Amino acid sequence: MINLIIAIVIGVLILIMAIIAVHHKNIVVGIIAAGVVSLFASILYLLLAAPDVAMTEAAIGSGLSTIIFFYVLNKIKRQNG
Amino acid sequence: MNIDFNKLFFTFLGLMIVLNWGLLMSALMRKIGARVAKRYGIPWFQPWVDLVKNYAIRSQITHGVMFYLGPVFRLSGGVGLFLFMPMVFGSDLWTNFSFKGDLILILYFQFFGMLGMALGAGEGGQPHSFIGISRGLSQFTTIEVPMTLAVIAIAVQYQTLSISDIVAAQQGGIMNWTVFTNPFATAAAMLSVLGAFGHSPFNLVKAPNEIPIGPPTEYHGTYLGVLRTNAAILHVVEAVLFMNLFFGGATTWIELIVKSFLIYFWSVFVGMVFPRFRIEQSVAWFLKIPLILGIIAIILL
Amino acid sequence: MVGPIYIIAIALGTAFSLGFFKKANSNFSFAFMLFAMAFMTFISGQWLYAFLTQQQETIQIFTAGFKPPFSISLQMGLHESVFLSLINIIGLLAAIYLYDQLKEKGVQMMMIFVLLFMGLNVVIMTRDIFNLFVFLEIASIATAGLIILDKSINATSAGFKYIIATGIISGILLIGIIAIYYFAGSLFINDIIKLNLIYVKGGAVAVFLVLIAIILELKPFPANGWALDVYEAAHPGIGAVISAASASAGIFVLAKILPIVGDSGYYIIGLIGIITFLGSNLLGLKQDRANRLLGYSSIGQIGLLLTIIGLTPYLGDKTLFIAFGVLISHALAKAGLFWLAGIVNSEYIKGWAAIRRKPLLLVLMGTFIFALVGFPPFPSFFAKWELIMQLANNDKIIWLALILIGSFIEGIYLFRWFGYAIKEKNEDLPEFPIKLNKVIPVSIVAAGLYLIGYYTGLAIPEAAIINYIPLIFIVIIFALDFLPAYVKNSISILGLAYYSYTIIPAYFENDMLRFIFVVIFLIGGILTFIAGYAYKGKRRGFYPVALIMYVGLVQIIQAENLLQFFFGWELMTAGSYFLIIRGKKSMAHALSYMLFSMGGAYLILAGFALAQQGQMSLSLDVLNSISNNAFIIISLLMIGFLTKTATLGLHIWLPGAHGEAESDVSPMVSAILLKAGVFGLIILLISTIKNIETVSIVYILGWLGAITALIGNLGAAFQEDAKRLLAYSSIGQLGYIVFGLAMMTHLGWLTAFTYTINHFMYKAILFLTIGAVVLRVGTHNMYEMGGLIKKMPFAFIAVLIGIIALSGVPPLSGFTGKWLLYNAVILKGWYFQGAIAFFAGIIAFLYLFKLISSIFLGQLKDNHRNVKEISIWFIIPIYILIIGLMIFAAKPELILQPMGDIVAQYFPDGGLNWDGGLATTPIGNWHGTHIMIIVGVMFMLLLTWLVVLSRKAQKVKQFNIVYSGERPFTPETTHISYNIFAGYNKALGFLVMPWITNFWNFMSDIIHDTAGFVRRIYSGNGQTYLAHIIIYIVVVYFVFFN
Amino acid sequence: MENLNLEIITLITGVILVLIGIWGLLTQKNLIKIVIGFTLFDTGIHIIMVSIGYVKNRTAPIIDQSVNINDVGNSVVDPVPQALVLTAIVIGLGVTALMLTYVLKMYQKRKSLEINNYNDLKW
Amino acid sequence: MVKNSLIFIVLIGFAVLLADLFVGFNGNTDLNILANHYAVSGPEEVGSANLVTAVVVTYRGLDTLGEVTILFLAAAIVSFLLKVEAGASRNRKLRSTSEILDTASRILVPVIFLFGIYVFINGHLSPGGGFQGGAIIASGLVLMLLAQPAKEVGHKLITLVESISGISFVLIGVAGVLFAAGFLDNKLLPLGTFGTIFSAGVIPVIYIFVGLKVGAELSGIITNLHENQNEA
Repeated sequence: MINLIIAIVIGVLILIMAIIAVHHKNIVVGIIAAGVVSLFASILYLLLAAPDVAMTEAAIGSGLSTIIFFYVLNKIKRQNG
Repeated sequence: MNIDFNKLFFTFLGLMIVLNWGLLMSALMRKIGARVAKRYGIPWFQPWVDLVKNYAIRSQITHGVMFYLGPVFRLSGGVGLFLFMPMVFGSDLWTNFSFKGDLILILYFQFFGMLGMALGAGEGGQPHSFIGISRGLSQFTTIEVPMTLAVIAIAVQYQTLSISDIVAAQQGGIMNWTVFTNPFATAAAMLSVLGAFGHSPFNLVKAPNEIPIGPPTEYHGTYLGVLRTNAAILHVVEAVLFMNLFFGGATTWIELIVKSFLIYFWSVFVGMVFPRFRIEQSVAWFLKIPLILGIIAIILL
Repeated sequence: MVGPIYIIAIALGTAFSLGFFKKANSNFSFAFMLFAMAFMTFISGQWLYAFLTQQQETIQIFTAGFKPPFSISLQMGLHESVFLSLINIIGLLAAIYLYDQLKEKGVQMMMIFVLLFMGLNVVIMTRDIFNLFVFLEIASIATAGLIILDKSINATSAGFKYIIATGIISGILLIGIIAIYYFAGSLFINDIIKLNLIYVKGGAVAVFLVLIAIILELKPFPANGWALDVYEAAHPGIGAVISAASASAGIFVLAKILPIVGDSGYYIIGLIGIITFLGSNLLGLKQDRANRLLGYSSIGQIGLLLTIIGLTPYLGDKTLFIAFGVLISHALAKAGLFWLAGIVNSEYIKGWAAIRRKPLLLVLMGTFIFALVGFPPFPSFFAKWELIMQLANNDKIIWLALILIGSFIEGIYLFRWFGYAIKEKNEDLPEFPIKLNKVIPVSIVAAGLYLIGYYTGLAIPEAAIINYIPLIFIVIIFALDFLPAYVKNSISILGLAYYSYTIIPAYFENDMLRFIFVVIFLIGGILTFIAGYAYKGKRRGFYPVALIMYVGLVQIIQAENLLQFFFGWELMTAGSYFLIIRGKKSMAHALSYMLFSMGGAYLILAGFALAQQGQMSLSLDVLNSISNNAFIIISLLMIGFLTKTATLGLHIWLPGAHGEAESDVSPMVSAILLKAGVFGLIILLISTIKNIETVSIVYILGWLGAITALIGNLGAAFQEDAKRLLAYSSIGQLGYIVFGLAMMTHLGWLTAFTYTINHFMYKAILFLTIGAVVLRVGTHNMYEMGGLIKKMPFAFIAVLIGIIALSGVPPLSGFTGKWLLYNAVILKGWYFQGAIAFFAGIIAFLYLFKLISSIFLGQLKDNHRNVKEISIWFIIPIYILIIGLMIFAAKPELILQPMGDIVAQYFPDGGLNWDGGLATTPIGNWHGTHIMIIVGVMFMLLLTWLVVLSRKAQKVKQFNIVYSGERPFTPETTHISYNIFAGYNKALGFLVMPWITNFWNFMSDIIHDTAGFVRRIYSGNGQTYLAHIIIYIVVVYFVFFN
Repeated sequence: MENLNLEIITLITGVILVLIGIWGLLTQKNLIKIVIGFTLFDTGIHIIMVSIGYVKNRTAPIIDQSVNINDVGNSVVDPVPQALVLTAIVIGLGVTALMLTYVLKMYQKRKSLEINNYNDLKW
Repeated sequence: MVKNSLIFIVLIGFAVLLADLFVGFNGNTDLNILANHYAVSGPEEVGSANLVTAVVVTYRGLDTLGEVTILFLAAAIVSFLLKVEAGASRNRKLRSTSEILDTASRILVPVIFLFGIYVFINGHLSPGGGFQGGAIIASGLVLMLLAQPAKEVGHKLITLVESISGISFVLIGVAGVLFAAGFLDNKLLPLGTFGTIFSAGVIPVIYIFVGLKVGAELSGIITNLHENQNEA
């Protein structure tokens, strides 16, 4: 039952974060929000008895992916400035 | 083909009769025209005089072979028509070579002379001949349309294309003539004959004012003589054609002469009354009233 | 044998090893990569060979040592091996083609290239649905990488659009796959198939998602903007790979997953396919950029393939054959065209004119275009034939019509493009370098098309009897193209002569009808070839295409079945198209010829298909027993044939096509080619003579023929261009022939035959003569000529005889036709039609006079003072024809009696009665020989009479016209030949207003405007394209599921 | 509440996430935002996949002390979707990295992140 | 706005589609045959305690091969696209990072690397494996680059690792064909004792190569993005 509640809370958080990721004017916030979505997703995976997936999602989805986003964004900003 | 010299002789004789009658007829027409215009006019023998004079002129020039051949074509056209035309009904001797072909042959042979003449004139240096020819051809095409309808109408009516048979079918009383049995076809044809004879209002082709000289003048001397000969023959043969098709043909030369004179006179008469058409007017005209008459003739079949 | 798994191993090993190589070793690394590609090709090829020749069984390859569904399995069967071989060969050739690019861009691109093909190979072999997803993804990403080969902004943005679109699509696919896994508990395709998921509520949706994702990978219209941008922006070498290899793999995948969907999928796929086929081709019409055009065409072809797959239930076991034919033509031809695009390097299709500096490339391009459109002898021809036949057999008429319409539209832009390549001005275009590594792949795929086409032909029994030896002869002539023209001319004449020798005698014995036509085609061909000696230089490409036309014509005659007939018909169309487009200003006219021919051919195809429906036979005899839809069938076939006879409404191609053609081509395409339509019409009418529907159809046909005669002749009268005048005259003459046939009486047909023979002779005479004159004076315009009678008397006499014959003035043979015509008309009772025909006949005098007088009479132009008589090589055939004409005129019974016997087979009553030379009908009589003698004798007598009288006539200069009362002011005004029938035009010109041209232009405008409007959906915005994809999915879902 | 299972909640979350991702893909004009939309879409799909493999009240498919070695079939969740998701995540990363690189390259060429400015190819 | 409403409607349509898809979904209560087979027979057949690993590396090894290929492709494309054209200046003016970060990274990076290696070596026993390990290694690299932006990362080394591990992967697969039952067959090496490091046949070997390869590929992507950091 506790799992259920956590799942619901995280699910709602994921959706909120997703909306922020899509709609926030600041791209940096968007990228972070997307990373957070991944992070929360990996918690969901843990709940769903998928530790392998959770690890991967944490490392790749919220980690590397976000880093790549920032690298690109950073480059774009530098070119602008 | 077995050469029947008797036949050839009579054919030649017929040709001479037609030629002389044609010359006389043209003199009569001019005389009548002059009298209508309150002039005295030419003597009746004037065409013979002209003809002899033309043939006698010695100075001759030529612009080339086609120029030279033009009058030959022209005269061949006239003589050829004569040859394929039965003249006097019921006479084996005066029907020439009409058994070798039928009405279609006559219709198409008309073009033989025209085409050759056009080409001959074309080789000359005279620009006006071109104008005349183009007008003539233009007008002639449309004349033939009502004419064709009329021909088809009577061919269907009599179920034959043979002129002799058509004449035969009209024997036995005036009411058997096509003019009464098929008045619309006759009307269409009689209107188109106006163009065929080339009198006013359809004489722009050789209009005395606009094209004063054209081929008839460039073709001087002997050439002109040949052309005159042809004109005389052709007018009679054309009139005979209409006579055969619509007015019961002729059983004697006298009948032929009378009927052909009247048919020819019809065109002269109209010419006296109406002013000249421009070429597009005449083209359009032939495709109106005569055409409608022709169509009615066919619908009524 | 080397196992298929090594394809993966070798490709991956190569890709991973390439990282070791330095840029300096790029040649070595390229060789390394090429070796890998070759090895992959070898593996797939040896399997194909084993399947084809050694009854190899389909094998399953289990990975990881476990059987499916527990592990991923691959399958290698005949179909797999065919596709693998096709894809790998294209890959190998593409690699060779891309040598410079790959070498310059470094090892990364080589890796990507190899991996793309590895991905495609596995996609084809795998039987695991998730594995399919992974390798599809590999292929997509590799494609995205290849797109940016040149790193330009357009390529990059196109790559972005591509990657994001395929990203979405694979996401959808993934959802579908996981749902299938949920419902099926397996990822093994064979297992999934057994479960019939389509009957489970959610399962159906899952299957739908997989299906739609695969379809979206195939770029269906209109959710395909991303793909078009890719085709446009990517290097053509890459475009070739995407269009040929990737699309083939996609089609295979679709076929692979189709059993999962079950029968209900066919309908969806068929509908999607036909929409794509029509939509894409329609939009292609407005496209003027070459690569994008190829993109539209590629997508269109894939649409056609989808349609074929969708029609599987109706096509039955023919589906594979049809799909294979279309696919192989598409893949090879499209790859070839893309590669050519890379060589020519011109953004706009007009710039392709540069290609003709390299004749070989032009030939290759032609091969591809014709293969795409479906001309023989390419595989697509046979495939299309089978497709249409099967559709008709299953009563899928609407599908049939739509497919033909789509093909037609595709033909429009492809031939427009080809026309630009052959004819558009190319002086200002930049030179392009030509590299061996680029030309070889293109040549190989072209050769492949011919070879595969030959073998596909053998697969159909009706086509297997086609005699390919003449075609091989043509190939030899083509190979000898470097020889001077006179050598090739001699070879061609010998070839035709031998051909005539082998086939004509048999026809003379057995079949006079075909004998007449075969004589016209072959003897006419030889005669026109004689004129070819007048040409200097090499006349590149002339002889092969002319011979193609003749071979096609003879095929039509020899045809024993519908397929053979159509084969010949298309061959003839192709050959004549090339002949026509050789003319200097022929680009637009050749296109219009091609379009009408193609339209006509498709109508014939449809007609044939419907005619053989339910008869289980393709023999020509099926036309005898048409019962259902007889009116439609006969009309279709008739309209099809009438396009070739240029009957009113379908005639607008003719004046330009014939008028602008070369001097010895005009008689070929006029005097000879048009008779093909006549022959077709005769065959049709003979077959359907007893059909009740024929009566009403021929009545219309009669009117059409008569009016065509009138309008054609009237049009001719107003021409200033000598050859166009003759072209219009041909329209008129063919109108008479059609009219004669339409009467369906003994005399009517006799008229038509007479006109056919006559028109062949006098139109050949006239076109040859006028053509020869044009060669001498360098203009077609009659008002720029004049007085040539003195320079070219032989030409003049020929034209004189020609026009007397044509005009129908006795005593020449034209009158034979006229006389028969009017007798026939009156007996038939078609008076008005007859009167119109007669009127038309008189109008002929107008243009004939204009023709001869403007050119030969009047004043000689200054710049023609030194012209010579026309070439002897023209005079010879002309005078041979004149002799023929004279014989026909003098002894008409020689030909008319046998022809009467032919016609009597079909119309026993109402023929001519012959009494020696005197022919009589119930109403008329005519003695050709005697009339000729009478007229001749009379003419000679009168000539003698004149000569006697004026024997001393003195030859003077033209302007010595003192006997005329008036002298012209300037010599220039003495030759009046411009617009000489102005008055006539004023009175009757309204009849020749270009109503029909305007009508077709209007149609064309409407279609093009529609295309221009619709294609605005491709806004160029990647996001819009994504929206299209999503909308497409939703719409298709709701259309088919609710 | 009895129908409300863990996997259903996560499934719904995944589905909505997919929809939000598509929404972002279709409405955002900024290229990077579009890529963010794509990652959300991808993540949503992954959540859906894992949800589908879940079996109520079972443990991760790793045989350790907590799992009875003789009753594995009744004690672990489905390993297959997890394996698939692993693959899918990595693929997603590759695709995302590619998209971003393309965005970067496009920006370098044209100095704009607006997708509307890349309409050169059309019709 | 109209456009967005339209998109919204379409999305609703799509939502309906997905709802139709999952309307019958009510959670699993049991494993399907396939999964059951993996769970029951997997340990014997493959010898891996982590069933996911068993599936990923052995049963669906071809997928994994494809997957590393995708990363490889992505890395190649990124490298190609961001490759500095010859002649462009490599003017590097980098801000120095703080001493603390620098020092911390010097200690942390090797630890992270080791952790990554641990994760993929133990992939058949515990959660984790080649991908996770590779990603961890790449994260370590990121940290290193953040701390020492000027550090030249050995491209050659990355390429070498990438290529060798890739080729080894393929060779193991081929060896499976030659010496065992099929491509990527696990039984190339003895299965060993269940639950120990040296067990599960070639899984650990493959996972090592996968880990190295993924790590190298991700590092490649990151270093490529990093190196062009300062060129405009």
